[in-house]
Amino acid sequence: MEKKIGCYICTGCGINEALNVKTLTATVAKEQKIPLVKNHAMLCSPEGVEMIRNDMTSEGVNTFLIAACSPRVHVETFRFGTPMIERVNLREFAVWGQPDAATDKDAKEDAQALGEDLLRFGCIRVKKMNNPEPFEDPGLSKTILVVGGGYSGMTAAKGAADAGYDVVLVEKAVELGGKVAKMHRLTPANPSLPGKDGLQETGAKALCLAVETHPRIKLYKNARVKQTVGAPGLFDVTIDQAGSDTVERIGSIVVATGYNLYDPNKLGHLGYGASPDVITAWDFEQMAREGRIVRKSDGLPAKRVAFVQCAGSRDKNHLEYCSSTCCTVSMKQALYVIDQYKNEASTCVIYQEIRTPGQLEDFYRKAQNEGVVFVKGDVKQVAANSGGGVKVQVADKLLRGDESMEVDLLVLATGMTPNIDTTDPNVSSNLNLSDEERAKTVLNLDYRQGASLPSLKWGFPDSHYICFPYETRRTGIYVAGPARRPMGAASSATDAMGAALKAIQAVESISRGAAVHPRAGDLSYPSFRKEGCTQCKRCTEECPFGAINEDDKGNPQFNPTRCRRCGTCMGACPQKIISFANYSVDMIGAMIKGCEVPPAEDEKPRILVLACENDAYPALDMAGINRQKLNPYIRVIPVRCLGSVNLVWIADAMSTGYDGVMLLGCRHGDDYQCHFVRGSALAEIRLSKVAETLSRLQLDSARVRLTEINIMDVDRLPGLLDDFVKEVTALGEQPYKPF
Amino acid sequence: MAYDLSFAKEVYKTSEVGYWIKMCMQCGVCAGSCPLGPHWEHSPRQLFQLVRAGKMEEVLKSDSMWMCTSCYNCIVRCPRGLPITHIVHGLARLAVEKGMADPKQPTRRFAVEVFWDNITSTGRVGEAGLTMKLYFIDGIGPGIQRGLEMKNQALGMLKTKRLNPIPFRSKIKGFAGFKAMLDKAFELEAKKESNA
Amino acid sequence: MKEFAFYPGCSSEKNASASNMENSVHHMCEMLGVKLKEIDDWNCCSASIGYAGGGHLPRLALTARNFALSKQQMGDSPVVASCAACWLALRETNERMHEEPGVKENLNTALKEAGLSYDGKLEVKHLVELLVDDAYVGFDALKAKVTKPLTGVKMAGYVGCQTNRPFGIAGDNYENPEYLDRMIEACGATAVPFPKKVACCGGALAFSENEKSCDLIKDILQSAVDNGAEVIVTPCPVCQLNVEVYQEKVNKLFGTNFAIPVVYYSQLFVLAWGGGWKKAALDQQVVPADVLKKFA
Amino acid sequence: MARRCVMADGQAASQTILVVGGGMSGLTAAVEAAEVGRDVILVEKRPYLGGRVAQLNKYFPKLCTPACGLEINYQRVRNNPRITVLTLTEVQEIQGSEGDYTVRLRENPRFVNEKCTACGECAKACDAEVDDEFNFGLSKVKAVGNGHNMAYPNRYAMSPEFAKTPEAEKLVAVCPVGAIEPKMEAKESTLHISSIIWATGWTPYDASKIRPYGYGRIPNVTTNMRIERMANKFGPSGGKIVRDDGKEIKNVAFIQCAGSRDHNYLPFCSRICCLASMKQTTYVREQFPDAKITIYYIDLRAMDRYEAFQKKIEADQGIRWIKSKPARIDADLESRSPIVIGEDTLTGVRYADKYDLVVLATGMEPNIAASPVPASGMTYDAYGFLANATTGIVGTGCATGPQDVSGSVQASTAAALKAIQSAAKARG
Repeated sequence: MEKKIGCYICTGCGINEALNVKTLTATVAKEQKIPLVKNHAMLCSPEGVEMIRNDMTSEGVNTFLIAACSPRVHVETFRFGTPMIERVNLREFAVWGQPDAATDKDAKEDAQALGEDLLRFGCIRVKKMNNPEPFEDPGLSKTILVVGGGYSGMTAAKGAADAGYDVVLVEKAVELGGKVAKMHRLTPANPSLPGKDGLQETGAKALCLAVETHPRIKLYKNARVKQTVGAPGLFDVTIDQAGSDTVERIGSIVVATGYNLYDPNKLGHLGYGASPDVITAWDFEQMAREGRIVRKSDGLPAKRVAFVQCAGSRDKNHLEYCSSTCCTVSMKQALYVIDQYKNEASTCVIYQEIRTPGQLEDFYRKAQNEGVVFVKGDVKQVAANSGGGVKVQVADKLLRGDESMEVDLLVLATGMTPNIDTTDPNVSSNLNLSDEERAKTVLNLDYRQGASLPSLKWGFPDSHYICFPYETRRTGIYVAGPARRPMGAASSATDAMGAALKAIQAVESISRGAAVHPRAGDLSYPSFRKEGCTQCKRCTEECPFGAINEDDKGNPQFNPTRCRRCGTCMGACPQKIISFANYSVDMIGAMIKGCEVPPAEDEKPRILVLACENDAYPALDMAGINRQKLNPYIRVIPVRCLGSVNLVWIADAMSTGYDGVMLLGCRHGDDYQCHFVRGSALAEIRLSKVAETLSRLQLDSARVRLTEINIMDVDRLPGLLDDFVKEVTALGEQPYKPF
Repeated sequence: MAYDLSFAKEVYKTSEVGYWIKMCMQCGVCAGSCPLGPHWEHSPRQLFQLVRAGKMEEVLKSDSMWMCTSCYNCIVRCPRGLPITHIVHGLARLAVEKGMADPKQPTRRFAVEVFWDNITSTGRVGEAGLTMKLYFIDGIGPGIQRGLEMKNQALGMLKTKRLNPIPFRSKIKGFAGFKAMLDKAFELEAKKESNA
Repeated sequence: MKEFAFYPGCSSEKNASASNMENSVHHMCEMLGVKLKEIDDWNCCSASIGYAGGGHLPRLALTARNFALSKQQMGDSPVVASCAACWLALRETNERMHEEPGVKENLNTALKEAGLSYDGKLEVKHLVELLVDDAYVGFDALKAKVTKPLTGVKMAGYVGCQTNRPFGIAGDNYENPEYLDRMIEACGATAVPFPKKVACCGGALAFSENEKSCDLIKDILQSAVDNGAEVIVTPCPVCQLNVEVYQEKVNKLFGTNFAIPVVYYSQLFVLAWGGGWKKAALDQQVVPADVLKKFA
Repeated sequence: MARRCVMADGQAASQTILVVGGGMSGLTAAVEAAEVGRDVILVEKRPYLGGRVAQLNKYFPKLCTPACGLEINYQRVRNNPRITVLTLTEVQEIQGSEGDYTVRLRENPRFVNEKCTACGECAKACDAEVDDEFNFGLSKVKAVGNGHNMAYPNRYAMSPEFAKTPEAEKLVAVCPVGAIEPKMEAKESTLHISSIIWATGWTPYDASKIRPYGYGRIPNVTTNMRIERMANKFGPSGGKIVRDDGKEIKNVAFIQCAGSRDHNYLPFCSRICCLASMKQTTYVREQFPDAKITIYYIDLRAMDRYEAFQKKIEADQGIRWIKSKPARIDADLESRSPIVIGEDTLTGVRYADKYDLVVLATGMEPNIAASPVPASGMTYDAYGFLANATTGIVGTGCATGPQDVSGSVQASTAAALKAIQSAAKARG
């Protein structure tokens, strides 16, 4: 269908007073050759919208250029059932952001020039914009693979199946159930609920049965994932069940492989190995399950039991993190002893901090009420007693001295480690695993950036984000339960449901050809012109999500369903051959060049600001809303992510005569805020190499700068821009100015 | 050996509301609340942890319980709802019963040797008798000395008709029943203890 | 107004340490028309010091007997107490009869020996609770009776412990109760800020370990004086006694020079209502309340 | 938000999910369900979304701004035609059962219609001020305004009391677009819904109830949520942590479990306060590099990988950690500085330490305790938190227990699945 552009300029909210709308209209119609331009006194009113809608039927308008207010408002007002729409932010940038234009003639002139340039950008963008065709593939699957048949995995599988999705569940053991099925009881999820304050049945049997008999769940027990090829919606997963391979077409994946116990052999300082009566919490659980809490040394009843917290956890020599469940697990286990030996039981928990968050505080109270004694202190020495049991010396912090106790069993509440393989994809050695090593990984991903999931810290593939805890760096693959972060059964159940939802969301989005978070719903995806490729591999290496594989010759192989649409590949490509239907190097380049740069003698500098649309652009917008004066010489072009900034744009800007270029993006480094993980970090790296280009052009590298901005930097942003303009102007005349 | 729970269990069972000791989370609010803080050796929370650690001697020989003025600051502030004042009173009583309280502890002497006798011998406090007995608890000599120290206070009270100079007072009318009631109460209390 | 059962307690007996309270309370109630009928043959509650000699049950039995007598004599009438310790013992006994397992049964077994019984259900009121409650008296009525406002006298309202914790007067904030200051203001006097408002005077320790108690009394006196108080007002007989009578001892121990009168709220009311010096029992002060003389 | 509850794609109204509460939990549940392809109605009783999170200055452990994640979520809301947002709206009554609920809503008047462009002329002309709830009463705001500068939707609203006054009528003429309507009335509507997600969040515990700490009585005793507003550069003090007399701050104390883990107040642990105070030490450190900081705590609860954040804060040598629940706070009347009194339980030493500022780390009171779900058959725990036992009506976030942000998001994503399951059952 042929593109028919309609441009609508709103004259309300002071636009008409501040700007010469006639000239603006002429810029669009005459200069930019978009003949259909209309004005309206309040474009967002029902009448204004009606005017546009009439043009859809009478004029066949299918591409919209709305020159009015910020794209952060009235999104639903200007929704015409197509992504072919561009908003020109006249109000916030050229009116509200230029508060002195009403009184100052020069300022008014500057504001007018700004408004015109903004309109030019908009015109060029809509002209270059194509309607993105959603990615389609007849082979797309909505089946969800769950790896791991423990509590988390079963919950995720059942959760997705109950919502109407087919599930393939792979469990390496012969039976479902994982660790929880081997537990005696569970800590109550919410002990403050009526009648739920005590130990709870695990419910594992019922859950196993529900999963085994669920018509939508296909079960592979005694099986493992041998290889995962492809991309979300199109994964071909080879499942090895007892030596025979089956390939399943999978849409998205939940990894719920649980945890391992920290190796107690490393805990000699806590007495492990000193006596058979020093055991792990896991071994104790097994004893309780069998109903016989006895000394390992001689089989006599173990009525006096002490539990040592942070056994390996919160310890810089072992696990630096808190394993989160040990406090309540020990309380639970102390209750086993009391349950078995009643008034003869004598239990004590040696702790650092009691961690019973939320309503679990009631479980702490419950344990105390049943008689469990809590001792804040460090275990100093553990020795076997000749008559069985052990003698424990504790540096007692509350009694402020060393105390000795004799117990039948000393139980070490060992921490948990993720039962998953994760790697740092930025470490190249991870990319060159042997076939044997690859085969040992949980998913054995056929990804150019490695077979494993990227980790965050300590081997957990947890999300870095507070607001988006399920995000991983592998689209369509979500991790649930203690494989993601240390957590107990109740949290794991919730976590598994959440991960299942994300997996469902992924397959549904993919079925519509749409992106998932953070550009949820975006239908565009990168395409590339193979003949221009030099096999430099920058795109395959830099994609934060490992979306691009390589063929034998080093050509990139795009996987649209792995893609988050950040455009980092587009920014990386020196050949400028990667583009989106509605976002390309050419488009932004043309917009940059579309600015009307005044000759040097006008002393009106021009600064190009490439602003990340997630945080930096809203900050600029907010400054306008707050009526803060935005430097009138800046020309803002929003980008999807600084990762998508191609260096050629800087050359474009310089050759057009801009005095400087400023990149505004999110914080990078350890506490990065970039929603595409590495976009702003990569932009920084690329910029460090731009000096060479600039010197070739005989330009000072100080003309280009990357500044980290978050949305709250509204207050300092105008000053930052002013300073940059001043500094750049001080560098002297930009030699590429038009005459 | 610490943290042998036999003493703790005895306290839980026999001492007045002693079972509440289980619930202490060692936050220190009681210690910070007590007006006698500068004087005692063990704060309530420390006593409780010592009970749980099985340190019977340290607890019952401590003079800390005897410092309690029943101001109830600890009770109203305890985040775990422990009736601390009563627990401390209970421990003091336990120390008396087990004969472990320091015989020289002045408040113990006043409470056990003077006050209780004073009120139970007639049914009501006889203030003059109470004061005299307290002063002369160590015999005539120290008694006269204490009396002299407090002479002005006593004189002031006498002058304002707030001290009856005659130590003798009559019993309440229902004294026989009163006595029988107390005897029964002691008997019931002892039964609770022997059940431990 | 209906008649209330009244438990005066030992210190309110004739010629006892709080007879100034009792005398002024008597006149105050008379002027208000509040009828208090003393429970016949009541016994000591053992206050805050009975624990060591009496332990748990015998101690509670003392108060249970008083309840039982009241019930016998006055039916369901609330039991009113003017003494802090007596009131507290009543409240506590009721509470523990309900909350602690076995206490109610055991107490009744003991009471049976005296031919008595008690179900733990009598309502307990501090006399102050009648005064501050509009349903009985209320501040408006207290103010309305004032004929000789104690204008210009600065007073520190010393609430102390046991009328305040753990139960509190009519649920007032136990860290910063306001009823006493309001009473002072109702009499026309000025209530000064008083950080030691709810501090402990040492209670019975004043007997056994007087120096420790004097330590606390000194801080209370100092704070009152520092804040400009000319009179300390209290509802509690132990507070009154300790803070008034040991001033001389405190002066000796700490080299201070305190001579500040310590009076009961009831004395203030009688005075402000024109009852005069004697009815207010202000002739029974060890530290004379001369500053109030002009209102007599 | 002009849109009414019109369902996209003609999806049967009975498969629509209702989300109650527009804070982080509700927002997440709404966008997560909508991005699966479900129609969602999100109701919020305030004039804007964002809930408590919008009041925070920074998140632990990354010390990043909550506005960033909120902006992304607002974008997701804006860009998704399946989500209908109803602000100033409360749920009156719920009838029916899983898959088929009839819900009565009340939309309270905003007194400003959808023509509002947030130009601010009305606020400029308005002299009347009201307590600024967003800043916990630390400042006053105009009786007509947008709530706060990051508010979404950025549309003005008028205080109902002010709307009744003649001054309000005067503003009608001031508005250039005719958006002011002081006579606007509440509207009731009825919806058919398949499942409901209850995400009504929490309120900071009323610190004045913690009597020994004298909040409201003793000068310069403040609360953690007030510190969040003070430290926020768009807050009432322009980002400065201040005393009431403006004197320099050299010595700050944080008191943990102020109200939480306490049977007199909130018996449960509020989960976030330890980490919140650790975070706030960084605000103090940033503004007062030489300030001494003391944290009074019972147990430090930096669960799982938050442990690393605790380690990071522990590296600040200017912080004293005292394992003690302070007994009380006294006022030093002369210096207007609070004195914290208690016992250090690890040394047995009693302290009475004076500070320039004391921050009470108050906990979470569940809003649902005061405003339960107006439906029958719901189960609550001892503190009024919603049990997750009922299918069809799913609690999430702090409606079910104290949660941090990422825990709320996790639970709300899970809640979205439960709601979708209900719809799937309704479909048969």
